[in-house]
Amino acid sequence: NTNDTATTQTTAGSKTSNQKLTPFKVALDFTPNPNHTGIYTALAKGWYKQQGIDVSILPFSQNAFPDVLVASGKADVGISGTESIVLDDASNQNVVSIATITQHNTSYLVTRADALINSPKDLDGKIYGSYGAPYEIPIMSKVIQHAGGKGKFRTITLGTDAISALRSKQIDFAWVFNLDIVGAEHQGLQLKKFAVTDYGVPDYYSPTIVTSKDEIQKNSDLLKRFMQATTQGYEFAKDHPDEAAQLLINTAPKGTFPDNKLVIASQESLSPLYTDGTQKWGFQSDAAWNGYLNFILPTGSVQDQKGKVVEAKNLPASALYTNQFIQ
Amino acid sequence: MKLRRIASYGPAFVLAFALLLIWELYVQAGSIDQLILPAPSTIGSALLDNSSTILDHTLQTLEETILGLAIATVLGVLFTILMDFSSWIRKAVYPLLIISQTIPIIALAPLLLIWFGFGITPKIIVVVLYCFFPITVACADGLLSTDKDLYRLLRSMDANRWQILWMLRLPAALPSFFSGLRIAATYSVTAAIFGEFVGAEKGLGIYIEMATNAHAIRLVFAAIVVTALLSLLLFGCISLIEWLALPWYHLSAVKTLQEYHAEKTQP
Amino acid sequence: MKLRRIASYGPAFVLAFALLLIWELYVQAGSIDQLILPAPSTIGSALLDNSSTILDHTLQTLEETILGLAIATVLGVLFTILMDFSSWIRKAVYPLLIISQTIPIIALAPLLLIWFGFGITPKIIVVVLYCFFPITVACADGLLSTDKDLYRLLRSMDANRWQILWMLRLPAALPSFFSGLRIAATYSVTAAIFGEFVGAEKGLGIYIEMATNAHAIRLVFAAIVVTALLSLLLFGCISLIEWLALPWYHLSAVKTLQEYHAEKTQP
Amino acid sequence: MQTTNKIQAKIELQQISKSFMHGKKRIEVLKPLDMSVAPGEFISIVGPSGCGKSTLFNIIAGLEEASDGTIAIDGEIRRKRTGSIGYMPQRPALMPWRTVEENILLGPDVRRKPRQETQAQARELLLRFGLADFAHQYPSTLSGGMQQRVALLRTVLFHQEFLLLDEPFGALDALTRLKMQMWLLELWESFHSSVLFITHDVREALLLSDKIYVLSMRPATILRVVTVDLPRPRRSAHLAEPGAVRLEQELLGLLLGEESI
Amino acid sequence: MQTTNKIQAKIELQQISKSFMHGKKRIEVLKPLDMSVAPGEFISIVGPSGCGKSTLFNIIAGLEEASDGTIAIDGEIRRKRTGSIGYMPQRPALMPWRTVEENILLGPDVRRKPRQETQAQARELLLRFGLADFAHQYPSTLSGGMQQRVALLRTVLFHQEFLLLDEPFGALDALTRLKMQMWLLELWESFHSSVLFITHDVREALLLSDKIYVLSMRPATILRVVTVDLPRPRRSAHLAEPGAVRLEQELLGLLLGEESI
Ligand SMILES: Nc1ncnc2c1ncn2[C@@H]1O[C@H](COP(=O)(O)OP(=O)(O)OP(=O)(O)O)[C@@H](O)[C@H]1O
Ligand SMILES: Nc1ncnc2c1ncn2[C@@H]1O[C@H](COP(=O)(O)OP(=O)(O)OP(=O)(O)O)[C@@H](O)[C@H]1O
Ligand SMILES: [Mg+2]
Ligand SMILES: [Mg+2]
Repeated sequence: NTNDTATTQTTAGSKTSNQKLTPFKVALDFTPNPNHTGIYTALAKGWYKQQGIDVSILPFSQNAFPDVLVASGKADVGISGTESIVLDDASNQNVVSIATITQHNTSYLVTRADALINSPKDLDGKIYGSYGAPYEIPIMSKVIQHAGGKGKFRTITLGTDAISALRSKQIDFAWVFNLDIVGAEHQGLQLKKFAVTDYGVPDYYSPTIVTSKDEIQKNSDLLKRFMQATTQGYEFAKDHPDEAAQLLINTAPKGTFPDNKLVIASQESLSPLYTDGTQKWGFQSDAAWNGYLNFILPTGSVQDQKGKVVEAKNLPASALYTNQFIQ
Repeated sequence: MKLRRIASYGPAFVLAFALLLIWELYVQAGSIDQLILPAPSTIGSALLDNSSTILDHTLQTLEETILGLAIATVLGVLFTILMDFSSWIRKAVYPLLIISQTIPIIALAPLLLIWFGFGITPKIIVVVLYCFFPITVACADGLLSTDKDLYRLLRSMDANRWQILWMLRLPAALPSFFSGLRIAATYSVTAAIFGEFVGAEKGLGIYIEMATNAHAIRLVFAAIVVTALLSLLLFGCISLIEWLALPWYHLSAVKTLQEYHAEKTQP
Repeated sequence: MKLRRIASYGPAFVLAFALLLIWELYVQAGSIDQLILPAPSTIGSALLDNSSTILDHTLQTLEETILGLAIATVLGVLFTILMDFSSWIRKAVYPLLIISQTIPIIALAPLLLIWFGFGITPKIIVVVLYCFFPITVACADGLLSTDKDLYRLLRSMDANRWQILWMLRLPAALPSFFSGLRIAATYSVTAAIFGEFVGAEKGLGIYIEMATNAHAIRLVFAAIVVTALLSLLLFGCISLIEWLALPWYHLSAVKTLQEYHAEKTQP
Repeated sequence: MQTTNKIQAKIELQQISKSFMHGKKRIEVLKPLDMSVAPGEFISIVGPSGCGKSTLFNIIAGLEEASDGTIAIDGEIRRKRTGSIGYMPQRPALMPWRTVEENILLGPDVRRKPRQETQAQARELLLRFGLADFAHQYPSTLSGGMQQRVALLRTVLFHQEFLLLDEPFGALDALTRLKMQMWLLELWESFHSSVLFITHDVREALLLSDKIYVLSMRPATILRVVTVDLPRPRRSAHLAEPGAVRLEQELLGLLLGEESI
Repeated sequence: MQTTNKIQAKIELQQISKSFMHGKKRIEVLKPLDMSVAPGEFISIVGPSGCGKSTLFNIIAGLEEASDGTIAIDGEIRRKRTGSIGYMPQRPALMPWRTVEENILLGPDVRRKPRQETQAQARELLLRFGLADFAHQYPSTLSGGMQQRVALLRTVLFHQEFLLLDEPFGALDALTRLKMQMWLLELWESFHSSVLFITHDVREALLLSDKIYVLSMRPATILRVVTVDLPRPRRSAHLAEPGAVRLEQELLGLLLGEESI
């Protein structure tokens, strides 16, 4: 009998608080990882609730881009990246970046540490393990050419991750995030890394938080509140990497992180990159966006729905992002 | 009696054990990176260490599997009967069924998510999609193999087409049906895992995905071991049901060559 | 005669056309984002615009498919015979075969990469892995359904087990075998595409992956259309071969209920 | 009309012919042929193996289309004849997934009669013909003759008014056969059935029938129609009467004389 | 040893018994039973349907284990008897995927004899028994009697020395049956075969055999062994001789008197 009343009370209690909360869905670009720590931190700390938002993080879908979920209104925001947003716009998918998670590009061209490669220029004629995205080859070529090579290499499209292909020595180089490198090295695979931004590739944003234009029109206030809590989360994670990592581990679905030490190590490597001290967390500059657009569009790898190459004049950076939700 | 039954699977255990041993030695000898192929012992201990988490995910997957397989069975039989109804329908529907088998999950996933969200429905749909087809093909072929004498007998009694279906053709197609069901059951667990890749909070597929992304290959393999066991279990269940459901069939059909040999050399 | 045959597929075309029309209208009405589900017309024109590229990828996939399916058939029959040889082998091998069907490509891919690199071999292995199983199950079940009278007759002639297999049980299992082969053929193209996900330079799988990452959904669907057509083609070939190979079977088996109906109402 | 026309035939075959295609070759099996069975008449058909007797039965039962000709039942030309005839095929055709009793009850099942109604009758027949022990066995464990008996019982439980029996006693020993024959006659009398009966045993034909049709070798024509004038109810002893012996000799002469194979 | 012992039996059954399990119930089919066939002897077996005749043949052919007892061939107790006996089962058991000719050549195929050797013989037999037109047909298009003839030809092309024939002429008309009987006798004489022959036709048994075993109802025991003293070569006319008629009456009496069903 006492039990009974207790349950009723809790349900009643949660109901009243729920009534005020607006549901809000977040689509991830990958299984939970330190790129998402700010969101998980805000969630764990109850900061979204404070803003009157009931955030639920959608399960990661291997087969559906967050862009698609956001554009079709199945998610309010998602995690994506510059490359993807540009492709979205080219194909008329209405997706807008509203914050960058890290201020600088953290992607690297990597080779095995034991490979006889000292500079990307040695990679001519070698095998590149690709994800199958159209912008990879221009970027990798740029890196090699910048280092003095010809930028001609063999491309194998992988369905699995590039790290295990490197591990099995079947490919010579790959393009990965810093997080992947931390993971690989944590498991004893030593890599040589070349930051793409050091080799003439513009420093563009990846990953970023995206939403749709419709959402901005309809729920601008909601987005603002969401971003406020999210900013709080990333700021906290920046300052307290270990604690934030622990919050990520606790809040993410059970079984996400088999190795807590790796999460903490990754978080420690990523936290300092959330901001660079010059800007608020999440702030995006025209320069970064134009840098990427000016780099990628001339390569012809961005095509519209009819299969026509998109030109710069048809794709202004201003349409791709907004800082209106950055406090 | 029961002990004997189990003992008769001795060879299976011996062979499995031998293979595991070779695998273990191959990995231990350093012939392959444990991060690509972990040793069975590593997998085993990973399985034990994470058993409660894995169990949790397993139950979710099992639910999807069983529901999906059940629906696939019903649907497969319905399709069969539908196609059997007229060769027009058959000719119109069969190609569509074949095409349905060629749609990759990559194209289907966004549609499923948009139409059905992240609940259990899209997973069940994937399982159904992957499993109804073997049942349909096998069952349809089974229906075509009806004995002509029996068919004429029923016709002479003016049985209508449904009676002929129900009294003659379906019973005659049962062995084929079980063949298809066995194939479907084997695929069902994998199909559920695939369905989870569409997007899910829980399940072996998600677990595999999380473990892969965390580069915890031993856990990937631990989950695969569970998948394999589930598949074996389902396959075994189907075979058992067949055995119980078709007493007449085992009377009139010959067993393996082994039995022939046994009969010949019986004391 | 031939024209008539083709005309008899009229309903299939009508139905397919109707479905395409509904689909087209659904998309054109804006009920769904073209970036999730493109209209058939969009897919069609994408297919035409990119036909030479797609053809190139298709030929690669087709080669993998056909080689894989051929090897799978041989292997499937060999497994069947092996398992039939003794119930010990059967009990030991069958579970392993089932387990083989549950290994996800995600775990297998790195291994295949290490062992076989990026050539055609790993793709063929994947096709074989996905296709031999339905053949084995159906064929094994077919072997078990041998007529007891015929079996005894051959035994009375002191036919050895190979003769019984060759003269009686395999011919009797052929209809089942074709059932399994039909299922396998349907899966084979998809399996090849899966195999390409292991890592490849060319092939429909790679094309689909690239198109997905380029957010060119219309091209993804164009590739799927090709996949579907290939699967239909293979399925049709198998059915044709069966028709030619089993003249006796079509004499002694009943066709569909439709035929029954036709017979009854014949002028 | 129905009331007065007493001599209207139960079944009347007119100019029935049949040929089969063997690959490209046409094989003529039945030459245009007339036959009629009066209500309550018992007619046997004898003829060489492979001449077309079973084919004729299939045509009458409505399982096979005649190449030409018409068939009238009760004076009415009927294209659909299935259901109104109890047909026992030459091969027992038992369903392997039904037990003996269930096989016998197939007819009532098809007719959607509740089983209870006929079950008692089925059990009694099984007992009478030595099959009671096997009622719940599957047919694959039965001997050839037992299967034949099951098939006959099944036929009779389906329809008694008009029976087509294709060598129903071929696999039975003398005693069992005699019992079955007597039972069949009993049945025939009590239901006033019309029976068409294929047999290779001339004495059996004589014992049972009112008329015997003798068919020629393939393509089958009617060689002779013999009326059997023995008194009813028949007993085996009747076959020893001079008239019967003469008939037997005549029939055998016809059959053996006809160059059939 | 082999040379002197002329009266050694071709086959000798000692205390052969057999029972089947029907679910949990044991059904006794053969009571311990002795039987012996001399070389070149033609023995018929008659008995009620379901008494165990086919079962006995299965045991002799080595297809079924006897529950008890031993079988000696040429004086030697042999556990493995398959291959040394030409066995024609009660049901034709033709392979649906082999044409008639290929079915007949099954035996030589199993023996791995080149087909040419026997093909001519097969063709000749097919012609002789009215099956030449059907040589390249699949068996499902044959009539019942034609299938039976094919099965018999197959048996004889496999092995002529020792034959087990289970109702080989049951589905044949008088003339075809007579022709086949005469041919069988011819064969029997020229190969000096030993034959065991199940039939339900007492006259047939009398026409063909040296001895007739009469079996009782199930569980089968040997009721009587009758020696047929008619002269060889036999003709149908012999059956009209008083001795034959008396024998026939005696056998029928045995069969009909025995409460079999
Ligand atoms: N495989 C089996 N399992 C169980 N019982 C069987 C099996 N085979 C035969 N029997 C039983 O054995 C008995 C004898 O059968 P069998 O076929 O030998 O009879 P038969 O003398 O040849 O009869 P018929 O003249 O009708 O052919 C029957 O009661 C039958 O039911
Ligand atoms: N479905 C069929 N296709 C082709 N030919 C057939 C078919 N059915 C029967 N026949 C042929 O028709 C002829 C007559 O066959 P049927 O079965 O009517 O003979 P039957 O008189 O019953 O002989 P039996 O006394 O041997 O049973 C045979 O030559 C047979 O080969
Ligand atoms: Mg016939
Ligand atoms: Mg028998």
